[in-house]
Amino acid sequence: MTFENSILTLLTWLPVLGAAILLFTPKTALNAIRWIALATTIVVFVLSLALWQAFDASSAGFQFVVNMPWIGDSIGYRVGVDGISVLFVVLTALLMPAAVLASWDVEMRVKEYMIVFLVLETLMVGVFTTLDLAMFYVFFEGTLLPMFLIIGIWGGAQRIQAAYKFFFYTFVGSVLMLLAMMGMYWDAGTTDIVRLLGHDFPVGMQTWLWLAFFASLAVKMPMWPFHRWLPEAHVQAPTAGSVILAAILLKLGGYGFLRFSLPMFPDASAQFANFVFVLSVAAIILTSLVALVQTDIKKLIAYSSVAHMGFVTMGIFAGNALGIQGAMFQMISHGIVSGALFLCVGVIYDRMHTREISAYGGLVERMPQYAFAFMVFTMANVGLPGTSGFVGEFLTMIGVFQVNTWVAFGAAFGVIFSAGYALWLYRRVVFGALTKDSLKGILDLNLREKVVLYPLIVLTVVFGFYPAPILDTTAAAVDNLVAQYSAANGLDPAVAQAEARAPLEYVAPAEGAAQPADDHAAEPAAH
Amino acid sequence: MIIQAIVFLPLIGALVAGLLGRTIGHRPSEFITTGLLLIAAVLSWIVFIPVAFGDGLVGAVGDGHAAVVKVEVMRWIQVGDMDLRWILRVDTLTAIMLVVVNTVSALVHVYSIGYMEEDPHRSRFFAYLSLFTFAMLMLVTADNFLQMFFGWEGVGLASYLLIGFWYTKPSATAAAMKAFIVNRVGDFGFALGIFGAFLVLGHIDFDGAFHAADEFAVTGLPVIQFLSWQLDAMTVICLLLFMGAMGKSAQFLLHTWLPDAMEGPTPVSALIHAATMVTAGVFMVARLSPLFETSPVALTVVIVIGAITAFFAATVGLVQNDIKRVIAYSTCSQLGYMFVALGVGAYSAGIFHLFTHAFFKALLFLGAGSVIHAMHHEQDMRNMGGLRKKIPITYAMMMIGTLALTGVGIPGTNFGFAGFFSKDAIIESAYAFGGNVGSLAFWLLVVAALFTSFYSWRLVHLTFHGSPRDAQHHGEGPHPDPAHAALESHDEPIDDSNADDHGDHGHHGSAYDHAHESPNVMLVPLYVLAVGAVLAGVVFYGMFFHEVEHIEHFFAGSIYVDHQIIDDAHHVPTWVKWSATIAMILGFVSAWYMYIRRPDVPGRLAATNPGLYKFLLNKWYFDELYNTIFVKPALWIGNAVWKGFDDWLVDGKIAEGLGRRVQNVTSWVVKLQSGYLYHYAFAMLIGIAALLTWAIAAGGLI
Amino acid sequence: MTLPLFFFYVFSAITVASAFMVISARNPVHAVLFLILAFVNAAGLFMLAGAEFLALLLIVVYVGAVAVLFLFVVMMIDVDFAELKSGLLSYAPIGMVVGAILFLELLLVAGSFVIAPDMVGAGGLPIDATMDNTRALGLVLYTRYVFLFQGAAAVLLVAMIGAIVLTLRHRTGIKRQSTASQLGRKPSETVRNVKVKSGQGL
Amino acid sequence: MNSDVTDFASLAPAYPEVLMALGILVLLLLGVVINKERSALVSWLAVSLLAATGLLVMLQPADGVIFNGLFIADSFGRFMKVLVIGGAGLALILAMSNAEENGVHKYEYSVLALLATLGMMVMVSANDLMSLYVGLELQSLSLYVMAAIKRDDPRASEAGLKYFVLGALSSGLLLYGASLIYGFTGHTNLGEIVIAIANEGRSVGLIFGVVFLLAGVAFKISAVPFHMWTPDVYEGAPTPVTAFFAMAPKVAAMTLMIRLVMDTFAPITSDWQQIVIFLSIASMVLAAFAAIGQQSLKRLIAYSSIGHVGFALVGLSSGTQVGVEGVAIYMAIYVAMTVGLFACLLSFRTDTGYVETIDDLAGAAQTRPFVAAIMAILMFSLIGLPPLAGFFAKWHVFLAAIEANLYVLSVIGVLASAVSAFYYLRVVKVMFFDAPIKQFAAVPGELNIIMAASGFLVVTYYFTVGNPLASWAQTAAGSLF
Amino acid sequence: MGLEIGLGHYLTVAAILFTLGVFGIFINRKNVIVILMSVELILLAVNLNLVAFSAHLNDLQGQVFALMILTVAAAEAAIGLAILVIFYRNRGTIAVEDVNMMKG
Repeated sequence: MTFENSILTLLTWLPVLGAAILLFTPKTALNAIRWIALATTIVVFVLSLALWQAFDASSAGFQFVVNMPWIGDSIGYRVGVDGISVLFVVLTALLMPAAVLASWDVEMRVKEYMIVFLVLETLMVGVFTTLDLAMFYVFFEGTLLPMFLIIGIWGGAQRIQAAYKFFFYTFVGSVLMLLAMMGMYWDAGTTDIVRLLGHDFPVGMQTWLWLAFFASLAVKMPMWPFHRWLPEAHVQAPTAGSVILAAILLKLGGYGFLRFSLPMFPDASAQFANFVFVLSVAAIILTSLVALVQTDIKKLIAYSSVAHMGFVTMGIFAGNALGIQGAMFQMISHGIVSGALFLCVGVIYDRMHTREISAYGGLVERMPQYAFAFMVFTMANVGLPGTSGFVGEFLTMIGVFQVNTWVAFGAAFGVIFSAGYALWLYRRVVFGALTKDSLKGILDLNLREKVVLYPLIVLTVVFGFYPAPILDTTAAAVDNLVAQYSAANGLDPAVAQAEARAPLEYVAPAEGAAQPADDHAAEPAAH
Repeated sequence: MIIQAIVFLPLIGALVAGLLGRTIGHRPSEFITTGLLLIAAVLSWIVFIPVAFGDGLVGAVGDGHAAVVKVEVMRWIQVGDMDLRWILRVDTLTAIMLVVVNTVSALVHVYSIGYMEEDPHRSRFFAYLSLFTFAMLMLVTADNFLQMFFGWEGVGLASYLLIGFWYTKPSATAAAMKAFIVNRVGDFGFALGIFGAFLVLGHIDFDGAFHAADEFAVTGLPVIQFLSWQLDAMTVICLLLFMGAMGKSAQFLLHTWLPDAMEGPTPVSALIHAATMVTAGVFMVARLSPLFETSPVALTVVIVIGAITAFFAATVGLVQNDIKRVIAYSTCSQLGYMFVALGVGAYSAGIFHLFTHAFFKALLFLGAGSVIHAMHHEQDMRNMGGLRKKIPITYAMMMIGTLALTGVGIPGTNFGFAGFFSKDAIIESAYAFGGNVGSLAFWLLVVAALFTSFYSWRLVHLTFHGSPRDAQHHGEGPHPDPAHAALESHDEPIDDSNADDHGDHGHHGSAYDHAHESPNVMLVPLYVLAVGAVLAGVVFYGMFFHEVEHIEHFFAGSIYVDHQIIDDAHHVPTWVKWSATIAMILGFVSAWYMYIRRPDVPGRLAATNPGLYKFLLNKWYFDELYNTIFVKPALWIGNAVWKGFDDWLVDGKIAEGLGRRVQNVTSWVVKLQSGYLYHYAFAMLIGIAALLTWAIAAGGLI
Repeated sequence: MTLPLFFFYVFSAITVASAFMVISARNPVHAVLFLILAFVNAAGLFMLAGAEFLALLLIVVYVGAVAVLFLFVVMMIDVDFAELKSGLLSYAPIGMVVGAILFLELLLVAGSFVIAPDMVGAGGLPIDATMDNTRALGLVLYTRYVFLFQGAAAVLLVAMIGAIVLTLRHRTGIKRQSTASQLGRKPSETVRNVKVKSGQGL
Repeated sequence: MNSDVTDFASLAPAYPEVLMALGILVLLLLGVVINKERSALVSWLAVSLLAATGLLVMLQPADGVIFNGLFIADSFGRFMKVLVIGGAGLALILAMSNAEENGVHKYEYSVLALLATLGMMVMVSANDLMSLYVGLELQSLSLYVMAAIKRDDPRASEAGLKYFVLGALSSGLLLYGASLIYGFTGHTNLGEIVIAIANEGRSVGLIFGVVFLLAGVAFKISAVPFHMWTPDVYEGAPTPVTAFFAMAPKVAAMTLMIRLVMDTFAPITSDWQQIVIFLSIASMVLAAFAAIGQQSLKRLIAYSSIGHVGFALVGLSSGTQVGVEGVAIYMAIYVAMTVGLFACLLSFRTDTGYVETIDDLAGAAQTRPFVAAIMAILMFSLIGLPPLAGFFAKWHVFLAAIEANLYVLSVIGVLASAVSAFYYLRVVKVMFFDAPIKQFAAVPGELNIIMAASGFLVVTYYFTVGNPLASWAQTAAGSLF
Repeated sequence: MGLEIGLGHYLTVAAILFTLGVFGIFINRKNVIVILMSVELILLAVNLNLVAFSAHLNDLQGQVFALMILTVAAAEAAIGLAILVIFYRNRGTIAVEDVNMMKG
């Protein structure tokens, strides 16, 4: 039992321990329940920071590894984090206290509520820490269960339909992934992700595996047009549920692409990259437009999440360091920003019990601090430079521009549309004259809400100006991934790592004459 | 250290006023922000004076390309080969901009202490102003594309916040949004341009990019696969970047936000929408001049767009009635001039005009603000008139501004207001550029100069001369046309929520009677700017346009200097040199005739040419056009995708449709379970028969 | 045609015909009787195949016990047979088709079944020609197949328990003989010596 | 021709069966003599007997084939016997509370259950078509009676009747198949049959025999299309009896199925594979759809059990050792989940009797949070949602199918499981999302214990039983190869 | 067809009996007793098969098997009739069509 070999196990299972304590807490001791839940999540957060602190960013491999066989030949107990996963652990641990605090006023079945959330935390952390293929699925799919309950029990009026949709969309997709995982097991003879990463899957098989993973990850992401469950789930879920859904659960898809699709099925990834690009751009453009006409605040933000996830998928399948780093950053940033936006919606929903945009207006009059917080997150959502939202969008777009200009061109429209829907929302909710009687008595942020929102504001801004903590952490792992990916696709890794002049040719070739023209023409297509 | 101080003092001010404003109160907020800005302005001059009059930038290292001071603040984005850092870069171009920005900003801060005196959210206002200044400074000190983009968007944000400062006014919040989104359209191009530049040049910092561009002389120009076409890479990049400039500088097609932006408080208009932010596009093109020089096509586009803007905005300015809108269109038009200068290769002339324009346009705006302040937030010139006597100092200042804007001066001598030097330089350069494009630009600019003169004097006449025409005399205005009143409905003066702050000074009373001169805190900035408007041209003419060697020495490699065009510009025919002055005089005379001599003429002209009049009045119907071809379709598509694709097809038909299919299958399957023994036995029999048949058929036993 | 063959045809014809009548007779009593007929003839077929013991067992157990049980139940359940519906079911045609297919497939087996000569007598328990059938069975039943014998006994036990637990009803209000209480009587409890004084009566 | 069982020691492989048989007789006698009101004593003794037998099985003194090849004791059989005995014992415990209301208060019920269990043990250990048949019938006949044991309940007697008629038909099919196989191979001993098949090759007669035989077994595991009795019998029979039906007999029949196809018919794998795949797909798909339309909880469970048999057969379809391992694990987890499920069902009792329809459970999460929570966990587990045990069950069987390249089967299987999620979730939805309408009676203690144990195992499967179960199943499956 | 009684003969008869038995179950809508009798026909067919095989294989196992079947079938008949009786007691009918309280 050293820090090295116990920290991940501790991080993963501590929330369940908290849940177990709650299980034996009398259900009437509401404050005790809340404080226990909060304390648990905070301890986990502190541990996750310790993990990040101890993480060696210069190494591309997995760290804090525990690896032992467990059930039969197939499933093991394997944990470890690398640059790609460690940040998600921290993000999860960061947002859970916020979620608990945001749920402080939940009155109904508080004990069950907190238990479910703590279990959910374990599952989410587990997804990112496990290094066993089967256990990845266990955690990945396991999140369905608490989330189904959260939406279904503590959700809004149409919660049941939303919970069902959430469940079935994700479930149908992921069962196919399960089969693919089994196929991988038989081909590679192990479920150890570390060994799988080093295994070469036959090209023909990759196509099918990739598609099966896509079926699951695309729904989870969610990519257009598999996103229909998301607006509904978000709208109906309680605030904390929306926060977790947007901030963490959507990231499982992106993480899956990074952990499996790209490194393990590089040929298929390259083959399907254009397909992903089309869907990503469709997500960015179409869902942005859809967001533009929403009348429900949460739905609007939900659609904007879909659009932002479009940047992520686009960046990932750009296959170069810029795109993938950008996607990573975009995911972390979106985790903070969209989580915060849903918290913001929760603030006014708690007061007014409606999410209709038309029910608000002129909030800045009575809620200047709220208006400020909402403004920061709106701008981050828009991708304003100086906020964390910008870095990811920029990197993904510049990354994909090197591969396919059409895609970057389409994605850049998102820059315009996101400003459209976000500002319009802000204008209708916060600006204007405070004329509605119902809003006259509305109160500004209370201490608890400030405690939740202000740190997120700080993070949003800090990561906008100084994203290095995140980018440095992921750099080594991403470079390694890119190198593998390019090598598998017969590309010069240097090219994919943004040695950017590759697709160029010159009009008046002084020395360029030696290079045949079609050589260059073929290269962008091969990305 | 001095450079950091220049850039970050405004930020500190913004943070203090913004975050602590409620705690420390309005007055301290105002003093802190204004004080810090004044310090920054003084420091800017300290940086600038050695450049202009001494032996160059203090502490600069010439790295073969430019004499430049770089101060690294911290790392930003390092991914793969891309190494982005926050670096404050100061060279001559930046030094000029620092002076412009900080001076105008400091003056506007001072001015705002008076102008915003009665506003309940003053500390927020000052925070925004300082925030804007910071972002603008980041823009002009950018050392790489992305930092410039940061400043670019930062000023956009500040502009958005300031235009929407009076958030209770729907028109203000709408204008703020419009400004941001239209700018984003430009940024769309800017961003793609940055991506392209990084792809083609391999560097995202300016020096690296310029070096790479230099190498094209050896390798030949690169070709890029952009979208589906093989195009000249530099042209693509420059056009995309220019698109950003068009958005920020309100050039033709992306200009629609600027007039609406006048919804913001007037100091904002002076600072952002006249002197500084809107010139960011000009600055950007000048900064990237080494890149633009590699693409003649892009430069041609710059000329054409600039010339059209100059002309178009001037035409619209002819008929506007809102005092600030007239100046706004004037700004738009002057920005067009600057772009023409850039496009023809006379970058220094463009920057020169930028420099002078900052003074006199800020002066005009602040003067207009003073008028509006005096008139209790009345902005419609038709309701003014005869104010000369009520507010003489403001009148004098406005006169100076107008003289500077219209370019009064004597060609061939050193007598003239600031605008005279810079504008003539541009017009001459355009002529010197020659060819179809040069000629077109030249003539459009000359006509625009005429119009500029006309609307400027119209403004002066309507506002200060003649007799008062405020609310009580409504209907006797120069435009009795009722249709016009209806069309103007969206040009309503500021609504009463702010006017109420004036207590019993209701603006429906006779504003003229209550008009009063502004306090000194507002007038002092006017004096300072007036000095600039008078002298900026004559003092700096040598550095910006007089001699090529002098220019080169002054700019020290911070922009591209085209010897040919400047030489040619100095050797244009005399009629060309006089053309702008003549146009100016014509404009003045016709304005005098129509608004002093025969005030009924404009009304009749409007009545006899209603089509043209409405066309101009409605700004060539750009808003309507955009609304029809962009906004509405976007909303329609959004709705269609939402209701049609998401809800109807995906949800209704596929997801829930699948659910219904499942239900159908279920009810069918359940019916099979009939409860009758013989059905059950029959099912078993069918099963066994099927299995037997399958076994012998598939097993190949028959 | 040899005599055995002749008898085979006779027995099988009657068996099949009676089997057909079993399922098609309207009156269940008739059906039971046809069932008995079928069993008897099947016993004849067994006999032809050399399974004498089984043939007799069939008659003794089946005809003697099972069929009678059927008859008993038919009688006990006093159903108005006229009311019972008859006629073909709506799905009879398709039922016929499926049944016919099944039958044809079974015929296919019957027709194609050939026992390889080397397997004759190579089974698990070759028939000792010197021993009569009953003796041969008896020899293995309690030794080699004692496990089955015990198992079959358990099955019969189940049948017994089952039949009792399902159908035995303790009717209330019926006087029953209680052997134990009869036997458990003690004179001291039941007999009282009374000295009767004369003339007084009880 | 003499028996190879010469003394008591040579019976060693069959000690558990002997103990069982003797115990049954003692209990039967005891039941006859003791007071009617004290039949609970018999129940507890029956449970104890099962426990003792189970223990004996686990400590199995010897493996081997005895009774002249009729009986086999091996690791695989041992694994399955433990499941059978465990399932039977738990079902008997479930029957104890409110036995009278369920009609299972007579001591004969316990005895019949024990006899059925004995039959199942014989099935599990059958190494001969004849012992297979006798064991099967011993079990079946007991079950027929048990189904109808609540004899004054029209539905119970209808259930018994249906079960009996169809069961008899299926026995007929099985026997017909057995006779063909005997005719083809000249043997009834399974070991001899393998050799004969390997020597003689395939023929129509043999394949028909296999089809008939498997159809007969398929009836017992209620695989589609031989499942038709299941919903009706599950619904009609008293709940404790249904619980009994849902666990032990399925395991026993599945064992038989595995032994037949993996051992006896190993030489003709491709032939039986077709059949098993057909049964598997039909079961998974039909159950998934049919269950959606159910209102009655017990019918729902019936269809659910049909579906689960389909999933178990996915593993068997592979025809590999991993597949057998998977099926073994699947059945173990299935038993653990089912017992918990029935305990929950028996815990939902109102003044007017047991709940019957799903809607009766409305709001149970608020009135009976513990039971509802366990039930929800079990529902999620039955869906196959990780990290619950049901997922690992599916993992093992599908893993085997993928290894055998049965992709279409696997895809159909997982999609069917997705459809089936629909009806499981409905139960959760009704309990957790709807408002309560009924008050439930107090829950008997032993049910609480069973539910807690089942829930605990299902939730902590990965940590607790996952590893030992897998290795045990591996050993068990290994003994077949 | 030879002059000897071939295996095919027996198998054919058994097949006919088997088919009739099966038919008796699923084509019958009269009463349940006939169904029980049909089951006996099926078992008879099986026994015939076994006996025939026994004879032609010259192997006694078939007869032992048949013996077991006979025994078990008797028990089965007893149970079946018992169930039938209680069904009748409960419902007052043994018509096959009335055995459908439960369905779906």
